Amino acid sequence: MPISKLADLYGREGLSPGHSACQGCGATIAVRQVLLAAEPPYIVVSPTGCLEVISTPYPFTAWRVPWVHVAFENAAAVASGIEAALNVLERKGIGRRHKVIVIGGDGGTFDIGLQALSGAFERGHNILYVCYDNEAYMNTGIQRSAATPPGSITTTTPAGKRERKKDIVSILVGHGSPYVATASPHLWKDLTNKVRKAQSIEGPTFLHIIAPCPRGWYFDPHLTIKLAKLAVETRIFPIYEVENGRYRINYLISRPRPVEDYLRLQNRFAHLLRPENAALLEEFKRWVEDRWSQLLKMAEAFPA
Amino acid sequence: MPISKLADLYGREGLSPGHSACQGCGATIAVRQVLLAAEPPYIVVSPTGCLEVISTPYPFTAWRVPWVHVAFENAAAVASGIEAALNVLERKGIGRRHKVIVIGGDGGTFDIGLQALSGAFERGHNILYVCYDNEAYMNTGIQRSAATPPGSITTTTPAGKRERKKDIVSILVGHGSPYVATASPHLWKDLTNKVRKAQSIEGPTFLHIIAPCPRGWYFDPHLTIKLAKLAVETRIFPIYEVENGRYRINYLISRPRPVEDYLRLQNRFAHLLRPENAALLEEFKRWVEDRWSQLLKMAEAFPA
Amino acid sequence: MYSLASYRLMTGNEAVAFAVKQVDVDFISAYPITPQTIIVERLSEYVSSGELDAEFVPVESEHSALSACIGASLAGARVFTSTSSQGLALMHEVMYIASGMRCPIVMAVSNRALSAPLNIHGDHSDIMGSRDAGWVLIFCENPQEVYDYTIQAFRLAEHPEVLLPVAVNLDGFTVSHSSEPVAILEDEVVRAYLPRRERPRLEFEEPASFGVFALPTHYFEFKVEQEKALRKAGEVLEEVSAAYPNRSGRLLKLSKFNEDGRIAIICLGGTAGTVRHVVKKYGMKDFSLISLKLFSPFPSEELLDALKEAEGVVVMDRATSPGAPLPPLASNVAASLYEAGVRLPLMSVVYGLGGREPTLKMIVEMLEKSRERIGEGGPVVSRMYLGYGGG
Amino acid sequence: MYSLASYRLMTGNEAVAFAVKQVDVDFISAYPITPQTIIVERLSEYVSSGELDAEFVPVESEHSALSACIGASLAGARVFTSTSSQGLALMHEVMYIASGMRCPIVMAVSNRALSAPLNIHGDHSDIMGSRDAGWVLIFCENPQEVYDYTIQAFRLAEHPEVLLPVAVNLDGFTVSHSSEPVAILEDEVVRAYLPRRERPRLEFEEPASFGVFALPTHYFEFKVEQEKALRKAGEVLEEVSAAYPNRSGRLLKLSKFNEDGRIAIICLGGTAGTVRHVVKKYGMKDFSLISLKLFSPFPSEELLDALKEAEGVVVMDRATSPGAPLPPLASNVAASLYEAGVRLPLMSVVYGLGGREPTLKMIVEMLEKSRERIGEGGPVVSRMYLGYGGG
Amino acid sequence: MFLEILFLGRGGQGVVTAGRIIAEAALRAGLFSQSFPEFGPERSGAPVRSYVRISDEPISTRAPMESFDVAVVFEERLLGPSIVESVRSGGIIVLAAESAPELPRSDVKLFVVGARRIIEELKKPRSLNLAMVGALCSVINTIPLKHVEDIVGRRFGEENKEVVRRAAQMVVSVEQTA
Amino acid sequence: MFLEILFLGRGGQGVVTAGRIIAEAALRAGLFSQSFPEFGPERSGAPVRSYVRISDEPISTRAPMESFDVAVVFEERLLGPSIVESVRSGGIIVLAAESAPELPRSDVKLFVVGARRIIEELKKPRSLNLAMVGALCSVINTIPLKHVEDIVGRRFGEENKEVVRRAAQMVVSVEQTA
Amino acid sequence: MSRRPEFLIPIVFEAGNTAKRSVASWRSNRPLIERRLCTNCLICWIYCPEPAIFLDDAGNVQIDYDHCKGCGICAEECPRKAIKMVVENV
Amino acid sequence: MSRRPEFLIPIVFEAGNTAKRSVASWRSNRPLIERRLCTNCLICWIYCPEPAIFLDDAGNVQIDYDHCKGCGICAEECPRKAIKMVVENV
Ligand SMILES: Cc1ncc(C[n+]2csc(CCOP(=O)(O)OP(=O)(O)O)c2C)c(N)n1
Ligand SMILES: Cc1ncc(C[n+]2csc(CCOP(=O)(O)OP(=O)(O)O)c2C)c(N)n1
Ligand code: SF4
Ligand code: SF4
Ligand code: SF4
Ligand code: SF4
Repeated sequence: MPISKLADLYGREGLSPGHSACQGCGATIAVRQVLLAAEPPYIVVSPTGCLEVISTPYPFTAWRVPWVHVAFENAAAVASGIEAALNVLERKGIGRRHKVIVIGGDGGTFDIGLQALSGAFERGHNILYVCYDNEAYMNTGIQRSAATPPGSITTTTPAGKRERKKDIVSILVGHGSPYVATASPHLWKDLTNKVRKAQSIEGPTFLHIIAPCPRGWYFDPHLTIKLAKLAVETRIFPIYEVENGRYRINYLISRPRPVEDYLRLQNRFAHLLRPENAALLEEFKRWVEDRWSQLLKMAEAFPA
Repeated sequence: MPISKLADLYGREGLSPGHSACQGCGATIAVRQVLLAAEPPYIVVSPTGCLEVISTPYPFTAWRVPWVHVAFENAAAVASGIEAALNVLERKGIGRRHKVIVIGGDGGTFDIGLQALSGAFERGHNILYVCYDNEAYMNTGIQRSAATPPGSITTTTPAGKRERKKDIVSILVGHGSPYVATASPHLWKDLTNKVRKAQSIEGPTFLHIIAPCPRGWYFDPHLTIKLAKLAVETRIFPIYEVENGRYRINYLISRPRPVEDYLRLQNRFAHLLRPENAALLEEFKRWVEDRWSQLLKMAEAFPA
Repeated sequence: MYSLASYRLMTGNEAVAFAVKQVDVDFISAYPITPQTIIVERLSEYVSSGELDAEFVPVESEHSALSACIGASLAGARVFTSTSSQGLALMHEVMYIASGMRCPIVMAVSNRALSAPLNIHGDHSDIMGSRDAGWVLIFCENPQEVYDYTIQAFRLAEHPEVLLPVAVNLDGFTVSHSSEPVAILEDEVVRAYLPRRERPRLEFEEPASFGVFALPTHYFEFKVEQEKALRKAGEVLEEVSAAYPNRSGRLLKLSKFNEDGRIAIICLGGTAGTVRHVVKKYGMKDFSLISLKLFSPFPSEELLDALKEAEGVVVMDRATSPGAPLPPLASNVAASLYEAGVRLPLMSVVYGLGGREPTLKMIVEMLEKSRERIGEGGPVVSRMYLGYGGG
Repeated sequence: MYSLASYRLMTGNEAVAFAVKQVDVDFISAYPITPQTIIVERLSEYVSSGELDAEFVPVESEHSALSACIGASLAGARVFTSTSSQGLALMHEVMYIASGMRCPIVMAVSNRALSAPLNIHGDHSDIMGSRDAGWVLIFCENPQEVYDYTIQAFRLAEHPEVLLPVAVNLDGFTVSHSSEPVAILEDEVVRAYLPRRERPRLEFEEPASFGVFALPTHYFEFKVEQEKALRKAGEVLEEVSAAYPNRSGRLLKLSKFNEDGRIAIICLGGTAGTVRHVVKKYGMKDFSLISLKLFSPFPSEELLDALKEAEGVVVMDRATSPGAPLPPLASNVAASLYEAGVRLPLMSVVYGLGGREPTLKMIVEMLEKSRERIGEGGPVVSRMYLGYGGG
Repeated sequence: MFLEILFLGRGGQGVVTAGRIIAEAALRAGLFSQSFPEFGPERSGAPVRSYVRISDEPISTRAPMESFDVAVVFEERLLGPSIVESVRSGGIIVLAAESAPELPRSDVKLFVVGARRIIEELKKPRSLNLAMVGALCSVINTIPLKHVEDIVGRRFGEENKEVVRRAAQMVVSVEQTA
Repeated sequence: MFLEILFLGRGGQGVVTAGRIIAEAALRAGLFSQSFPEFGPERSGAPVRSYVRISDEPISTRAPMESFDVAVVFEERLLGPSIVESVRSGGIIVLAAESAPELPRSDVKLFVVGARRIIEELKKPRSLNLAMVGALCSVINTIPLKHVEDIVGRRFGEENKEVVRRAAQMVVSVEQTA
Repeated sequence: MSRRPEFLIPIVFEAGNTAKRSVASWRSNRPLIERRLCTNCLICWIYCPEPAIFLDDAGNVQIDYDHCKGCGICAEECPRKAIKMVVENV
Repeated sequence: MSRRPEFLIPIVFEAGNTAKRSVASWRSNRPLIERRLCTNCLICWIYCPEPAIFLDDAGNVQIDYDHCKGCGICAEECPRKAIKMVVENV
């Protein structure tokens, strides 16, 4: 049943306070929203990364739901194992099915965990994979990932990254996933309803959530939600869903805000706004435009 | 310069006879054609698999060109290293650039090598990745891969594979590759010209070649080329190319031959033709149709 | 009393698969690699035909195979996997995690040499390269042992005081592909031997967090606790094997042959059979054979006991530890002797790398050489590459 | 004669990066992991700023990092990588291949504990878990050694009689993150010390096939040849270090302190400094310290020589080998003693797992305990967990 | 009794299965047996071997076999000099052929069976290996043919029993003159 | 001489840099030094430590520091009882604060510096750590302030030298009464 | 059917027990709710990363000062500007 | 600047030397070219997996019987049906 107001979510908290995320961590907001929406029974799997490190310093855990971490590169494989095992245990009458929800960072999803993810999707496991995307390896101190946007400074791209962001949605649509969507924590209603929807669909589904990171993007922590909003409204992070190959743009931004409004607030992009780097800024804009127009074309060719 | 006749290729052999491929091995035919077309200087990298095992039993090698094998899952990473290293060695005047050509099987490409492949494409290395697709792990005795078509029997799918074939072309187009194409050894002119074209494009390019395998598909070795042709003419293996996201279908099969003509010749599909498995056959046909119509739509939305 | 179903001709790989079917595993995930692949194939068939009610997850790599097994194990399933060589090496990281998370996974390893150069034949480099991962390591001499030990491995792994993964090793090809008669138990007998036991698992009603982050304040204790459990497995094994219905199939830490021989040959896996054959056939009474079944936890005590009367010892390693004073098995034997204060002439033999299977002649040569080297005031430690053709 | 550029304050990680910059590597590929990450970051900066003319390939995993390094090395480049813990474990398979293909890659390892449970702090489990991979293994006590040994590692690796990869180990955090004064050489001095040497490489004009498939007919010989080269590295090291311009920075196989102490403490890495501090500060003349710099090839001879006068030995392992009679370093020491026929009381100490860094008090406690256990007719081998809080 | 047997054919001809059938038949006959293939990557068309040991005592050796009591060769082209050499003095060669070739040794007994003709006549083109097992069984005479027939019947269908039987009947000893 | 110093602040305040500056200044002054951060994952906002050893002999120990000669505390809220406890008898606490808190110990010298005011006035909001290093340097009096100024000037710009100088001037000793 | 082993095992059985830890020391700025402006709309709650916002028995939004790290998101996002951040006293 | 080391190293320096090995024993059937039908179009060559087809000095297509495995593709694909497969004699 769809979520229409915050009261529908209140009291369903899956994460406890007292974890050690940075002040203003966007990833934690995203994860909270996912868990508020998720329907029991479920099990959460996380790869190594900020989320895992901040939430489970033995003998503590912030998780109020069953949770497991195994390593950095294998969350989707672990999830496959849990899902399949519970299938047979239910069949044998000694266990029951749970929806398995992976929640991982962009590094564990786009890079080192991509193969396990691809394998799990190809085999068609009944899992929901959620990627909170803070656009770099934050846990190890802000290194480039395949999700880092072009131009962005990280500690391994001191002059700004040259490559574009890997288009994980297209890649997973290419895997034949029945449901792939993007979301932003500032649009909590959209996000939580997408979690419900994804969870209700049999097969491997994917949710890509933008998760501003004050530490890694170098911005003041009170701006987290603001930045998520700007990412969407500048068309940098389009909000859409692909159901069985059919595209629906959930937030059609007809008059985008200038990307500068977004870039300006973050030190990782500071150099892009300097006159000598006009070309880089252009490159960034081209990337945003290319993706948006590609998306429009797909939505036209494969309408929902 | 384009290849127009066989005499353009004769005498450019990169592989020696005396290797130990099975009688009628389609992969070897494909690889020969790739090497006949490739322009020097280049270096070939192969992951573990039939090709590697049949070509280099120490103290022998079938390779007349520089070749290296490191492991099963890392050919694209090895290629990245060679490519990047030769860049700097050329800059320093102690080496020169070579085009790096990976030639790997479907297992080493679609499954265990996918992450390295994805990483190399994301980073934009100047390599040509060629996958000879015999649709299973042949070297270890015919096990399912993500490239195995639905319904096909392998030793790990004794009742036929349930999942569809992973759409590697879409996935790599999703990586922003400037050139991704399919080919078949029976269309030697198309294949060899695609090799030339792919090689001439800066950045990571990909060629997906169907490679019938008498041992793994259970057919009589003299039928190898026949089967490649049937795969194309039944629309099971469409021949097309995607240049900078724009699609061109090179062989528009307007009147496809019945898939049964193809299936019948191979024991891996024998069960599909039994009346009790009509549903499986339907499923197979649906897969072929879905892919073809998806391809047509893409070619329409993103025409070359 | 027990009842044997019958004898069947089986390869080592088939014996594994058959045992795994009988123990009613719930979950299998594995990836093909020679010479282990047949195990995976047979199990796929059992699952596909309905003979085994289990999920078989054909993952995209060995790293994922063991990862999926960990997930399944934590979900409460009885779990099996198998691999060889490069596959095992690719699992290396995950092996430590499986033991650290205390998952009673059973894995068969059809041992094979490690690349480079690539080689698909038998040796023990693969498992020896991961011997610190905290698994129980068992070695089998023939398909019969493979069958018996695989079944016992589950009971050992799942024992509440152990809760550790167990690797059952069989020599690539020489055991994995050799068809031999295997005495098998009835299905019910196996099931009765392996009742299900409770352990913590992932479930919504009792939400716990698995695989947490341990600061320096706690890590050391976890690791010591784990090491203790591994040592405990040595004791538990006695109970596990004593309860095994087929008396002659019980997993003892080591088996002895011709105990009175003054020179003891210590050996892991299939080659022990060849040595036994030679000693018997050529009547080489000088030699006793210790076929070690348990490598980890290393049975120092039992080994020392078996060596009580020996005047010298030949330790056969089918792996090297390049750069170390001695290869793995010889190193453990030397440490045990050192600790016991026993100064026995020790000939360390490295053999069979990359499938250089010892011929009878080679074994005879080794025995003769050991006679020369041992007992004439020769060096305490001497070394030999058996069957090596180089300079 | 040589000339030092100056002293600089550097962490161990920074010392690695600085050395790598000076040796003019051509190619770097690595993946971030705590506590090694700073190395990668500094090198990215050097490359980005143009201070270092090299390709930096930011791969998607450690398995790919070392794979890319192999490719680059075979293409003829001078290659560097670095990692820690899970990253090293993920490279495990590829490590054997790098040595088997005889690639002179230098890798820095900021040693860290292995999961599970996850822990980001220092211990030597990571490298010890891959100690059979055929690499030269060097351990550093402080950033100065890290700097000096990294430079020498390249010369050793690339020596035509060696052609093997070298791992330079520095304790995670305590060395990798500790800023200390480091005497550095002039760039030209470093370059002169490391001339480029030819070796077979991938090129179109001389097409060769690398990484071929070896049947049982050849594999054994390749492996023995490789083992010999590793042993040879021990000899070559003497030439390599003798040529090193900064005399006090030469990489000796081991360094001794307070040689007259009757109980010898053997130790790898940073903790040696703490032991030295304690022995000095508390005037514990009873104890000598052997800080081992070279773990593989293991310098048995030099070690035995250093132990000539000892009445007992304490071997400090910052890793375990669960299930084995002794942990890795103690095992090698015991094997060496056994071979030499020396029966020295040996106390095997496991310490510092998961970053449980020994305090001065803990070291004192260990020394006192060793006095009790050694030399009063106590057991030949005794064991202790240092700083362990459990039962 | 301790017999070491070689089967030599081509990838795809069921050489390994042949070895297993005879080993299994031995087991039924109350003997001990061991059977293993040539270890290595098998490619269709390439010459392939398998090995069998049969004994009245438990078999513990896993040493490679270098010489044989019996060599069963599936095709005349495969009977090269090194194979002939590898048969022990007094040993046996069983060859699938229509006529008998000359052997360079006289201390070896040669048997020939028209196995290809048999399988053609019985329309069992993929059963060459079963014919060879039948012939072998009849020649070595230590295992009742019935066991082989039973195994073949159960595993490959009743119709194949005839292949076994026919081959066992048709195998003929060839007198050597060399 | 053998000094062990603690810096205590928050993730983002440059606690680790502070330690390095003083260690480097010590090096310039011909002393030996060692500086290392608290080992562990750092999160913005969380309390963070760094450690320095300064000596006139080479430093070989890498033991963790459990008590200190000097504790430099970046914020009054962070000066909890365990920190006060960890200072050795006769040791020093340097605290960024506008006014002096009460200490439960009298065997420790407390110094206070209005570091926040200084950086505000000089419009260097991110230079709290530099101020603290200046104050520390002035208090321990074993390293010429000039070295600190030089390092800061070179690494963070000339303008920041003033932060260091001002803090060094403004740090005041507080007499304890407890 | 979960059974806790008697030995140390790296599992935390007490779900959500970080709630027992205070992270108040992280905070430099403290959010204060101006009760009269607040409509209890829960916007602050859905955007809090901890969460350190809860409804009291009376149904009023409150800050949990043991767990608030003072990031200021709530103040920024409150549609009624009912929260302001003040410098934390010692 | 490649230099071959003096020790055994798993590199094959002699490119393409499998050509020195015969695989003739693999063959059960032998392709025979009927010269009068053949146009030397090279179709058989481009599809041969070995390759065991070459042009002789006279420019005529020939089979290399040391390397032909007898798969029959050439016979199947020859547009002129110029190749036929015959059972191999011993
Ligand atoms: C095999 C392996 N390599 C590297 C690491 C180190 N590591 C842990 S988390 C992490 C980055 C995580 O990045 P991401 O997935 O984006 O999550 P985030 O920390 O940004 O939330 C890295 C590199 C590891 N744990 N394991
Ligand atoms: C890590 C690892 N896992 C498994 C293997 C075993 N293995 C070698 S090749 C191969 C299959 C190759 O399949 P594919 O890539 O499709 O090539 P093909 O053999 O079909 O040509 C497998 C499973 C290996 N070498 N390394
Ligand atoms: S670094 Fe970023 S993602 Fe990680 S805890 Fe801090 S704010 Fe959250
Ligand atoms: S198994 Fe298939 S791909 Fe491999 S060599 Fe034989 S025919 Fe070629
Ligand atoms: S394909 Fe036929 S006609 Fe053409 S060259 Fe070959 S044999 Fe001659
Ligand atoms: S039969 Fe096959 S191998 Fe022989 S020449 Fe023809 S195509 Fe080539």
